[in-house]
Amino acid sequence: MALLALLLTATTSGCAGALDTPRSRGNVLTYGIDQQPDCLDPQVSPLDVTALVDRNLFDSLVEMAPDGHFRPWLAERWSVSADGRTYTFRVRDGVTFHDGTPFTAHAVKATLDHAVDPRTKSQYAASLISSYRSSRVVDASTVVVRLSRPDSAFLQALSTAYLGIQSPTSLRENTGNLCTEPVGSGPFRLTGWARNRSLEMERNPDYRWAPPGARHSGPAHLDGLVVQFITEGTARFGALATGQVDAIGNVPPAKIGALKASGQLRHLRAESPGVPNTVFLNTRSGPLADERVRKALLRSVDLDQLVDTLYFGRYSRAWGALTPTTPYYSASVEGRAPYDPDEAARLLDAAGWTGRDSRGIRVKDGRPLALRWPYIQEVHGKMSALAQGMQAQAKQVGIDLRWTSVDAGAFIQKTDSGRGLEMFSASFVRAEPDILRYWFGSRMTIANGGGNVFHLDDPVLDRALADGAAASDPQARAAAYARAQQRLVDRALALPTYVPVSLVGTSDRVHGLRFEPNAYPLFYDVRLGDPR
Amino acid sequence: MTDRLPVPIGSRGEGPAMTAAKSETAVQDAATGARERTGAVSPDRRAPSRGGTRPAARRAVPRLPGAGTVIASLVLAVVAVAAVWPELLALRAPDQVDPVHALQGPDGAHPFGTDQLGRDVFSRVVHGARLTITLGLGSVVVAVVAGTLLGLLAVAGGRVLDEVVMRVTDVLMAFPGLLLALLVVAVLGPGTTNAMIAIGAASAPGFARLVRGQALVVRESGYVQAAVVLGLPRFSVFLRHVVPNSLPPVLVFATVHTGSAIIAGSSLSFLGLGPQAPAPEWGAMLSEGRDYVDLSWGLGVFPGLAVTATVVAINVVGTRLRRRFEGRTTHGEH
Amino acid sequence: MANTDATARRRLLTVEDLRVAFPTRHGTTDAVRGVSLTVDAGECLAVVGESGSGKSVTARALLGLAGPGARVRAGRMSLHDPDLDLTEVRGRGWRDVRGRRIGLVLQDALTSLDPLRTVGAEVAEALRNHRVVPRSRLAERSLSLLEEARVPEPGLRARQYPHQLSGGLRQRALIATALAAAPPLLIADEPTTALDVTVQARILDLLAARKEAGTGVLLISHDLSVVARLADRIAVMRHGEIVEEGPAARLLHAPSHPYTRRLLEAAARHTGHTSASGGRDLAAAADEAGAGAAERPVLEVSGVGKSFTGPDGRARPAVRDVSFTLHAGETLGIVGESGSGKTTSAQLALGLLAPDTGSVRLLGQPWSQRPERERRPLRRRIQLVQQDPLGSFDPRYTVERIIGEALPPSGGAPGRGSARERRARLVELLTLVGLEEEMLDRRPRQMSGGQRQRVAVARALAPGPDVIVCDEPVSALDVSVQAQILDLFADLRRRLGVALLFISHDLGVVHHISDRVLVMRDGEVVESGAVGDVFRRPAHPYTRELLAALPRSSPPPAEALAAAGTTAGPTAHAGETAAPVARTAHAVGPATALVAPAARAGDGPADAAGSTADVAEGPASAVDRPAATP
Amino acid sequence: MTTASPVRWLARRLLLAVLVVFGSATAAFLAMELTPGDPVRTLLGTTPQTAEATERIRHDLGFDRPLLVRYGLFLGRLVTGDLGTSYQLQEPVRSLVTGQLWSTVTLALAAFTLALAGALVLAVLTAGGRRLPRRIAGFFDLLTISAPAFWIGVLLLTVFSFRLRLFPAAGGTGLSGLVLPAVTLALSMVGTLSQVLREAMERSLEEPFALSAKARGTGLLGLRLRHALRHGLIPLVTLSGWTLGALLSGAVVIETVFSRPGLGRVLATAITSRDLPVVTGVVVVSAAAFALITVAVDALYRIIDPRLREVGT
Repeated sequence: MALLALLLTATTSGCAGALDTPRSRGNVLTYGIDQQPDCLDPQVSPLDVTALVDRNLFDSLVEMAPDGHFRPWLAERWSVSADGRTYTFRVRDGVTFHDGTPFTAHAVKATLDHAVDPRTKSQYAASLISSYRSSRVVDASTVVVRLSRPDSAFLQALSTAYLGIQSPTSLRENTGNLCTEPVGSGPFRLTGWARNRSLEMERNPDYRWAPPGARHSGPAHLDGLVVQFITEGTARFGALATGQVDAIGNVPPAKIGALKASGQLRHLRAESPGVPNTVFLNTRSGPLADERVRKALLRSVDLDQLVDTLYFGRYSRAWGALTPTTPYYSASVEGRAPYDPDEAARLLDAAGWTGRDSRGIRVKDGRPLALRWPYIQEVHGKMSALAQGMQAQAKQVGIDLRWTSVDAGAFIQKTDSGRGLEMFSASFVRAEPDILRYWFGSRMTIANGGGNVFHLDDPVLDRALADGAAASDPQARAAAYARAQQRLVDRALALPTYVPVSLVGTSDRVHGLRFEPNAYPLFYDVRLGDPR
Repeated sequence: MTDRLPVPIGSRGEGPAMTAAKSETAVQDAATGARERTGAVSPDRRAPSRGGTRPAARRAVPRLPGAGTVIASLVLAVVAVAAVWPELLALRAPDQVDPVHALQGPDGAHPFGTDQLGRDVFSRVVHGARLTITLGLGSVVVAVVAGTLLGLLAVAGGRVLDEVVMRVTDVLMAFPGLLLALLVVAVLGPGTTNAMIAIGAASAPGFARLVRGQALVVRESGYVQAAVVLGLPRFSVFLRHVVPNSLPPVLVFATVHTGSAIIAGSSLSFLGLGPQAPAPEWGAMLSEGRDYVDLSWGLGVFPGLAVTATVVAINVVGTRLRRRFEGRTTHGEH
Repeated sequence: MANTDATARRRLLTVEDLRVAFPTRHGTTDAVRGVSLTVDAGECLAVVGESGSGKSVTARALLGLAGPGARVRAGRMSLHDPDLDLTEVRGRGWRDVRGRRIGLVLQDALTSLDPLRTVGAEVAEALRNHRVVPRSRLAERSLSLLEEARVPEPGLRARQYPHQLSGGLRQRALIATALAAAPPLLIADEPTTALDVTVQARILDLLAARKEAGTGVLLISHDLSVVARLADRIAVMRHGEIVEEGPAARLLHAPSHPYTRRLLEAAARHTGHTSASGGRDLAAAADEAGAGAAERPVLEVSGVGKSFTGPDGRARPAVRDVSFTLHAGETLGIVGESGSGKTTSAQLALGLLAPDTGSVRLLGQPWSQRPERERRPLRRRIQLVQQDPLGSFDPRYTVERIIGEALPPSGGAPGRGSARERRARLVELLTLVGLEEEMLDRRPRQMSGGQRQRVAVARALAPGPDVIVCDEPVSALDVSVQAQILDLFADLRRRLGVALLFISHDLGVVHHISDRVLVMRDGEVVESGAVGDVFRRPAHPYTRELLAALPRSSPPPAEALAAAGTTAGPTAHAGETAAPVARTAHAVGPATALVAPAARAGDGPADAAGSTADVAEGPASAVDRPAATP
Repeated sequence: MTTASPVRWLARRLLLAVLVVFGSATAAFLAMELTPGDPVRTLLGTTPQTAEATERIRHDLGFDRPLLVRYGLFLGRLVTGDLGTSYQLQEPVRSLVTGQLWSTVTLALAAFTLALAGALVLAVLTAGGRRLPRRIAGFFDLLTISAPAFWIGVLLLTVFSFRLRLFPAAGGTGLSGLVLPAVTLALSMVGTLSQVLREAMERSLEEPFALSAKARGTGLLGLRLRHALRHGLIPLVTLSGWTLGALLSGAVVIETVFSRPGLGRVLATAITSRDLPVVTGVVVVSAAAFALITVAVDALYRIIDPRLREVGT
């Protein structure tokens, strides 16, 4: 649900600014994206786009490899205590921030303390390191971080851009302007940000500390990077097609056909890790408290067909509560709750929803089988077609899905209280299975800062998630998370819909674009060249 | 929403003399056609004489409703049928999903093509008539009722209340209509009823001024004076003469205004603040369909065409009504 | 008047068998049906007729301005020297005729001059259109034109806007624009109608001067008394045809057509020459009716004053220290020009306005100083007849409801019996004002002007008042209808003994009906007394001026003219300048295409004749007369 | 015949403008207060926050004070020209608004200029003229009045940008990016402007002064330009002021369709995310602009209509 929060702010946008004609842009890449950051302080903002931008401005202590293990970056090496509560990092020498401040252990402590300081009003980073207790600088190159509990997701958290290391000088002296004047040590530095229009970065010529996963070392190939905000998918694609921009994120699936048809355009695709687009179900009260109704709901919608049609075959349907690219994804959940309207009808009959009203909606004890599914236009509007498809199909078996737009305030009021709704949708990008605990752990209620809106309390699931988080052995973790994922499907605790995909379209001048583990594009290795 | 005004289209009547009398306090009135008298009443008024001998005033009066009016009436008739009894025209249910046949161009089975979920655009357009019309008419009703009450209150309530009401409408009219509607939707939440209230609230101040101006004119009229001379109580004069005679122009204006209200309504829907999916409101359809226009052109053309045709028809009929009304009552005034 | 040798005159215009038709909802209507006329240089031909007679259409057809859709045909319609066949002129060709060959002056220069342009610009436009003078000399020439039109301080006036000038000056400026390109023929369409009488006289003098200078004048008017001052020949139009034409003197003294006679009779009232049947009878009647009660004052107005606050925040006195007493059965006339405070006085008397100073007593009881709540029971004793009958009725009401509202509430349960009684009372009232019972179902718009004013009188009579205030009750009516309504008032006074406070700008009308008269100017009473005394031996110079300005068939006494010259300069007072001069002294409805079938001339008894004539006038008014909202 | 003191007139108008601005700000403030939901929770989303942290933020933002106190503080800041800091974007509202203003003003002025030029040409060429051109122009007016702006936008975008690729699909600071949105917006206004202008001109052409002018030989074009146009300008100026004022925050639809930045979209977003300072900031700015435009309109009236320059009865 943090993503919700994220998305809430994501829509102040616009676009504008074909700053120049394509020809005169030189060795600068222009990237069109639908969101714009609210605040570039990585420890404040929860937005995807902030991570995308900040990845170019900030470096992290560690890098996550595609296979899920961690490699040194600003931290040369690290050790974990036996109880899993103490991490000791040895940091790299010779790194300087954009403001000239040298990178030392102090910067690590300053950044982590900044993240959890209430005054920061962190909307995400603090929750990533909720186990963080304190840091102690041993010497300029050694910092000891203490956690309140063992946290196998801690390194993954540190690897994200949200915990990119900031210049301690800037943190100290720049209070109040951190959002607009971020100072990191990344391959690019910020030169301008015209809100609703574009954001400009130039190459950091001193950059020599690229992570091991990079294809080259030294400064970035590009002279600069411009991120343009173009909300409308069609317009964004148009901008790419007409050469206004060199690359765009979130290519509208409907445009993939056109993109492929054009000889000069390429597209790259990466499935996002984390929790797929999922409908969370009210297991505590209302019709969905009955497991049979939940199972019937899962079987009443033909997601294979809907997702295929609506996303033009670019997205796959989701079967479980984690996406396939998430570490410790278990393929065992696939195909477990297929479209089966007959079975759905049987389940509903068994649950006592046998009556029908004039619209064909099932009735029990005089009450229709209506499931309230509030959404925020700005956040969920893009899945409206899918929701309407699900709505139409669920209606066939007599379920009334009330997909209703509400404003953010009302939505949060409902999700805060867990009342007045049976369903809501969310997805969550994070390459870490522990994210399941955020949504389903019995202690992770809203009051406790989690996303367990409906106070789900399933001991079996809890244990599996706890085991996964505590285990350091990959196989033990895999087993624990597989149990958790199966449990979610078996009890129909959520309705996963589709796997979000990072669809990037580029012109044929763009070479070397790749994705980091969270499926955000990386620009450090990108080269603008002749069409190939 | 509309970038257009919730203001009378081609509002009548700002003869120069009227503007002169109005002076600067009532800028918006010029837009609403409301007329009010400020300053002292010239004590010696006589009936108007201009136009006394003016053959130019004699215009060729069309004998029959023109072709335009006939076509407009036909369009309105079709829209009315669609609104009242959509099943008569529609080919299938508006929310019948058929993903296999998604985004097909217009053909025999789907005269307007299908949308991204394979729903029949034609049937959705037909079913959308009721929503769009309800939204438009409903908001006009809200505006007329609220505006009339407010305007009459201003006239009946004495100097202080009048001043208060007028300054409030000043403030409200300083809000662009859209801004006001957005604020109202923000308070009430999106939805058909709320969108109706929002648009109605946005245009209510205009109606209030119109009613007030009209009531002030009526209050100065000879028949009100005659009633006072007969010793009728103030309030009864107000109810018997001022109120009923202030309303006809308001109703005529309401007809003309309905067109822009419909546009405003579908614009709100376009922004996702009107009727909720899967309701086939025309603006909402266009909003949902615009990403697919290049794949199924019917999706981008027909809902917009439906709005335009309906509003054109309403404007044609409304203008004709207005002309008839003005020809009957105010022609030759001044 | 003009005494040039008739044979030596140059012919300017010949029109033969002019016909103008307009398309209407029900086919076409002939507005002009075979009119023939000629105008010579230095001659004035007056075309006289009531509204809808087709006189204006005739004039405008000569300029190709008969209106959109008008079908103009003529046996012959030519200008002479050089000859120009007007039936052959098309499109742009008219532009050389208009202003250059024929000038046009319309009524009410406030609306006939563009209110957003300076007077100078309007004059210059005519010069520019016809390239009369080079551009560089436009301003200079405009000034001299204004000067020729006797506009004082032309330099200042040229820079001013129409609303900044007084009515008379505006009309002069308008004449200047019409004469700018020196057209040999000038058409003046009701050129003085909107003006106060004193100003009227001066405008007519100006036109007379042009005529002397050789311009041919085609004067269009509804008012024979105006025409008499200027015309060499008069053509009387009715229903699109000329019913009588001849030298002015002959026509005015020995009219052959009955319609002309009727018009003359009406005009006589204006000039103050009481016609045979008018005032004397009335006076006698008043004596009879009022003999017993004459001593009892029904209305006492003592020293009232009233000011209005202007938009600039300053108070403007509308009425200052006005006192008068009205006795039962008596008629008191209040006369004055626009802005003189007549109407304010009436409103004060009615208790519609509260006086700032002084007091009003009604039937011996305090009236003005009471709260409205206490006044209400007494209100029925003083009633009102307004100028604009249409505007004085709720447009939604039928006559039955209009008068019914004025009937005293029937005591007891409103059962069938009482409903029948009320109906009977309504019929009685209608009969009293000379209307038939079937009128009860009509709505205001379905009646003619005369009928409406009768209904208004019936309504005023319904509560059984002691006083009726008549505020310009005939000003909005055609002259022949005016006569009928005035006769009705006289009749009612005789039969009911009700006291009348009769307000008019028209001296003739006041003279005709009043016992005593009050002359007002600038909010003050300048003279009062018995009507005969005041009219015969005016004491105040202003009264003399008013009387002198009355158009008459013979030149006014020299001393009266002199008096006028000294008192009424072009410097207008605030009141006169600002009030958009919408004088409708004799407002004539828009020239109408729907001319009614010929009404019988009013030979019969006044009541019967009145109603037939009114009905005849009906359709025209119903269609064209605007619902004038105040 | 007194001439009104322009100073007094201006003072009065400005006072009214200030009143309108404060009224608008109050209305916005109240509207946001009336909106259901806890603004602090909305602000934080469901980001994990301890109760103390939430309360601390509540305190920082002043939401723990009574409504009246907050209103007082709000007005106090407003008087000093401080529009506050956006809750969501953590950026001063003033810089946020000024950042958006340019784009909005450019679009509004471009569209308005186009619409005005179009309306003037249409009306002057057809008012009181021949039947056929009048009919065609009238139908054009009707069509542009009746077609929703979002539809025009979608159609223009599809045809000119996606199909013909004549103009960029996504806004732009350059002229080419301005063309389509400005044309769309202009099309949505031109009909109303031209209709009002033509009707007013035709009304004035029926006035006696027009007859007088014809009678002195003035041609139709001269009549339109010298006489009728001036009279038509009075309602046109009113309407223009209104339109221009509404454009400042009213172009949301166009901004949405064309992905343009602008005050309208900032506002729409701020409303849904309950970013009170931004909402009130934009409302205040647009109300102020509106009020100033109103003053300008009044001033224009006085230039056009000499009768308004005086207050003699």
